[in-house]
Amino acid sequence: MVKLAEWRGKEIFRRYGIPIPSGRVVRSAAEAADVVRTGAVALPVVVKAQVLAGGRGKGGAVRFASTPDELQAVVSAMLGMQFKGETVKELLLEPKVAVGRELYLSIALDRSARVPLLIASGQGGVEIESMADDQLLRVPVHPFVGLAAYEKLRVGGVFSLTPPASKELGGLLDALWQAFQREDAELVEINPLAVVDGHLVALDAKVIIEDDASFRHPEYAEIRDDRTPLEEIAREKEIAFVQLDGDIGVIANGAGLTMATLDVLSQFGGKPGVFLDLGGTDDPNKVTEAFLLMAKARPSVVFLNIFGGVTRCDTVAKGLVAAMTQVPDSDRFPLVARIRGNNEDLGRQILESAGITALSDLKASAQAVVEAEKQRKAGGGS
Amino acid sequence: MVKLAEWRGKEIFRRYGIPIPSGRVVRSAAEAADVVRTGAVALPVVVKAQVLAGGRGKGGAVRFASTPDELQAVVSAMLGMQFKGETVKELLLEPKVAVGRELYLSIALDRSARVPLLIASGQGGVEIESMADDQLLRVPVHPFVGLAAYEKLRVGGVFSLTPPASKELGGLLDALWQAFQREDAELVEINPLAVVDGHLVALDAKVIIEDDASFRHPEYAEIRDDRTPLEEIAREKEIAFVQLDGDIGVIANGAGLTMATLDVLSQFGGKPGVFLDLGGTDDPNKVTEAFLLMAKARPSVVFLNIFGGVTRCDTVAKGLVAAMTQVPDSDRFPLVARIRGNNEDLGRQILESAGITALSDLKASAQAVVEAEKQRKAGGGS
Amino acid sequence: MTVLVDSDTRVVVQGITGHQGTVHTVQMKLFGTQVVAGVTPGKGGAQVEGVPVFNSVADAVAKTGANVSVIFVPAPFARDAFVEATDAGIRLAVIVTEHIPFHDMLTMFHYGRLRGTRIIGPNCPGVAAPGKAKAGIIPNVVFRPGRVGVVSRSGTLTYEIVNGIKEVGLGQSTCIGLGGDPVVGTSFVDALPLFEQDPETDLVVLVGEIGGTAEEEAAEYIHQHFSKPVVAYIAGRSAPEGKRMGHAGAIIARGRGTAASKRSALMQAGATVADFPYDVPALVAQRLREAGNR
Amino acid sequence: MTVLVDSDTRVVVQGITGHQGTVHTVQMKLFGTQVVAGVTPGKGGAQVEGVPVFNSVADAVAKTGANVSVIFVPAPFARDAFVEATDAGIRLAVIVTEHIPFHDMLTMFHYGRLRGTRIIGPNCPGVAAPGKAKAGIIPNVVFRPGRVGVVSRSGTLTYEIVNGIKEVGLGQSTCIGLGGDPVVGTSFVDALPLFEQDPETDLVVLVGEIGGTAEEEAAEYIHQHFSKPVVAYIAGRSAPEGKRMGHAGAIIARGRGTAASKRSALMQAGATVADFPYDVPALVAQRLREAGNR
Repeated sequence: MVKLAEWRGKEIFRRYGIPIPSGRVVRSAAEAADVVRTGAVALPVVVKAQVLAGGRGKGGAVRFASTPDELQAVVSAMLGMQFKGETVKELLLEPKVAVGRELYLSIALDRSARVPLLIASGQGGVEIESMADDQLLRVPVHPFVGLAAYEKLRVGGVFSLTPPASKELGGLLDALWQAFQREDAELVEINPLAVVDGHLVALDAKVIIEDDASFRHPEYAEIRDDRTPLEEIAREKEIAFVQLDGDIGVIANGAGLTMATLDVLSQFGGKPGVFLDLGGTDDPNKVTEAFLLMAKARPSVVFLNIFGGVTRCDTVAKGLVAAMTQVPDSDRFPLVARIRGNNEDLGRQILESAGITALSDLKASAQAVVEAEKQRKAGGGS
Repeated sequence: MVKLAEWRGKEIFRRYGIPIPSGRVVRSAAEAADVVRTGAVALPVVVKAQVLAGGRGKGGAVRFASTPDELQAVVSAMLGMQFKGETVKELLLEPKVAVGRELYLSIALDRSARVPLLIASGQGGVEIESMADDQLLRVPVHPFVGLAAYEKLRVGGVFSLTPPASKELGGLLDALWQAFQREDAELVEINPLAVVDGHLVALDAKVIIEDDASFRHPEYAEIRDDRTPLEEIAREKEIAFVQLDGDIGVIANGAGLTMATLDVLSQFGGKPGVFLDLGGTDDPNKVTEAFLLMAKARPSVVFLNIFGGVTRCDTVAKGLVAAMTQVPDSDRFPLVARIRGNNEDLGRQILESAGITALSDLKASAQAVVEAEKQRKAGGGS
Repeated sequence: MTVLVDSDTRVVVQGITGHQGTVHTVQMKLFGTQVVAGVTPGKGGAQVEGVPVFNSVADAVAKTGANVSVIFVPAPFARDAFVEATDAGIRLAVIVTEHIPFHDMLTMFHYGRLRGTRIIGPNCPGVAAPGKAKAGIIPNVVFRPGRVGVVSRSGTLTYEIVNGIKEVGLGQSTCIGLGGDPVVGTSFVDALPLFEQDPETDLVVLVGEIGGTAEEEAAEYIHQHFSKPVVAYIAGRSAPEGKRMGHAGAIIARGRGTAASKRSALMQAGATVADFPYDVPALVAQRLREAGNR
Repeated sequence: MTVLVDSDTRVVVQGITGHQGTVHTVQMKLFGTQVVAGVTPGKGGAQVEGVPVFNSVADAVAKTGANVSVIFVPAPFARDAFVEATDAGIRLAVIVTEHIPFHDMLTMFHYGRLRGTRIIGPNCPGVAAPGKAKAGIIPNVVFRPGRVGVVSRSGTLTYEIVNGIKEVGLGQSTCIGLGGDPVVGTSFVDALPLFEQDPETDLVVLVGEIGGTAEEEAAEYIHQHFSKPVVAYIAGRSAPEGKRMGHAGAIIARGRGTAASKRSALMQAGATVADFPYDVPALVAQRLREAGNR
């Protein structure tokens, strides 16, 4: 999932022929001054922080400037500011326009119907989550035929546009559909799609590209603004990495087993922190990698829950013991391991000989993990 | 059906990324001299008459020139020459290349399977009609998925290429498929697809665009080199116009009825000349238009065979009588009319009052037409 | 259900406010068809010849229970009109519109297959079951209820032959005009099984023409699976090779698809092949007598 | 046929020469499956673990009568591999490959629908019927023949639960791992009718997870059409809202697709819903006792 900053989304829109304001991205006050002085963007301007979180308007991440001095003040205040955990590094400057109406338009996947779903609303400008269901038109779009004329008419119906905007809608819808399909997007969203001087203009752009399609889209590979260094390492090794609020580290293989492990831990009062999902694999090398990655996240205690399918448990156990020796003493943590599958008894023996708690029952393992954390905390651990 | 001249087909190929020789079209000896002098195309060159008929190589419509003088001679000889009924007005000059192998590749519609069919052969350079069936690989291409990898491998199998050509094939096949689909082509054919210096090059291009898709492709509307003026008028009025060897003009509505009419005429010794098919309509205005168009083709006798569905026969008859008065005396011809359907008795009465032979039986009508032609010829008509 | 349409057929006419749409709405009603709705976007609420007009097929289906669509909309919009009908749950679409690009028809055909919607046409006369219903444009005057099935690639030639059947005192069970475009939704081999299963059909008249191999495939099917007598006529015996005989796209290529190959295939499959269209009715009567159906 | 695979199943492995392909070919054979062919373009003529390798699926089908494909080819080539299998007449394709773009899966799913090929997966464990055949990668050790059907969106969690069923002395009729990707070829509502009709299945264990609405739809189906007892477990009760819990794409959106909504829907449909995975086997035994099946 590659969430694109607004300006990158708008650049895609522009390529597909969706009208956008003629803006510029700046990364310093000097750049901003240049943009206005050269007339690339004329005052008054709107200054939009290029962060991925929503609610920028209310949160002070969208501001206005009417004079060069005002602009300097606004840009200086915004660059470097924190917004919902993101640091503002880029600002998009666009001419301030008189917005007539604000509409909503997006295309995303409908998993149940297995077709893309276009969503339109005549009441745009607010987040879709806050819109009432009866204000949303849902139009399934079959991937083999694209948007049919009658579907465009339905969108036209909820937008109730007048010319020239009404004439522009069909082309804009086709362009949005093409962008969704050809860019391998998970989401293309225009909110608001505004009527400005009678014409349709995409005032915002939210585009999410599917990670799995990166072999077709190397151009998105470098856009990873929203990842921590550990997340980046995990991604390269194809390990799902999620940071939660607690301190217990969880390593498991498979999304379902990982979630079930968290469920059981929570049941016994454990608070998961980082968790790593290796996917469906039980490849010993990947177990080792996950283990070393986990060490870097400095958990208080680690629960390793692997269901071995292909690999034998003793092989996984040996890899784990070897990995344990690579963790520096300062990063050491208590480990509870549960490895099920072929040769699981032998695997447990190997782990226990190395001083690792090895169990086979999930419930008992979870209890042991929670107990180990309590002891560590009681012992004044980090 | 818009048959494109080779150079236009190659221009499409170039746009889709299919490699072609870097040639120039010339319409005079002076232009040809310029092309060589400026180095746009280097000597020695191949000079190809831009006619639509096949068999140019054997028919002297493809020649070579190694010096500027030779080029002048060749161009002067070729411009204005007749080739299978076409006048040569344009020549394509291309650098002469050392052709390694000649392959065949095309995509056209398979009507029965209702999918496009890609045809490939390792033995190109001759017309496909003369290739043995077992030398042709037929690959159905589903319009919803395009060319799948395994289908490309099958083509690669019959081509047996070596690098770099083998690496280029996949992209070339995709490009040809896209050209076929996006240009609304009836046929895209590369014959020969040659291996030149190890690379694939389309040495010829045969592209036929579908008439019915002209609403999507206004760019092809002006390319009508292969139509006579009468055919052009017919096309505008949506009347199918075909010129055969005989003298009898036939007007009918519907392809099947038109063919059946010719079958019956032939049975009684009649030789159809021009025939006009109005399509499924019995619109009196269109009957009148066809009648006036037929008059311009100067037939010896005309057989009008209309099956009236929607319109009443008396309405058609009145229109016909009115049209008759618009034909100049010099262009007059005997007419046998058969109009079936609603009010056919009344229709026949109207025609007969105007001196037109009107019958209802197809066999008897055909006999009457053949008889009328005999009489006209016996009477020393044109 | 007879074949495709019957007295439960409830027709929606897409493009009802156009000239053709209106004319044939009247004709279908005169035939006795339940034409329950028309569709023309933007003209919802109007009436055409007593038929309510809706803005969308979905509305028409919801309000009137329409189950068969007859499409008259212009070629550039036909593809989307068919998609609309399919998405609205219509399972039989008769497409009268001519000049639809075959690339569009490929999409329509396969989308129809995927969603379970049968297409008759395009550029076709449609379907009629005398005494029951008509979805299309075949002239009402040529019909008379009876037990002869007719399936044809031609338009007016079909009217001619159907009329001839009436004139010798016989009648038709169902007549299907498939259309002669390069890509048709229903071909002979798709239509013949419907007649095979239809208890109201004793014999089938097959009207073909040169070009393509649909008649050869029909002959193969008849030979292997069809139990009822067949009388056939193939138009275009005198057509010169390589000439395009009409916009329907009848091109002869590579010696296949000639009148001779079609006639011979059908004869070998046991069909009676007429030399001329006016011979068909008598041959039908003869085969029916032989089969003891008359 | 039990559900999807049985002793007539003849497996072709697409991508057999890759590491995963080879490993699981061995495992499928150890399970007792007839693995009759492998396909890797350019490696035709080779053998992998005694299985002949072909250059194309069409060759494999022609030479070995393969009727089920298990696809291990890398994601960028998976779409075309599936199209190839479909075009070669394969009617069940188990796609193990992970990371297939969902846009590709949309094409594959609808192309499969059009041509009549069912997909299990992608990114899935596949199908296994103990004592009969396995098309996929579920570890052999967890199985024992029996009368409990299992259908799941998870991988290893399924192994865990299937293993648990074995450990309480019960066995499985068929186990289907559907995969948890955004677009799956077969979802719960597609799989449940197979178990309903299967005389060898007495009870179904449904293993779901948060995200999407597949479990809610399954509950609806169970309520209306499913007559056998159902024991369900939904993973992710403790997952915080808005966090992506794995590459499978389990995102909670708009209050739908939560563990609570899924659990409550299933309970209302009459399913027994386990709080934790280790509770499932006992609940299965209990429902079977109640139903008099054991």
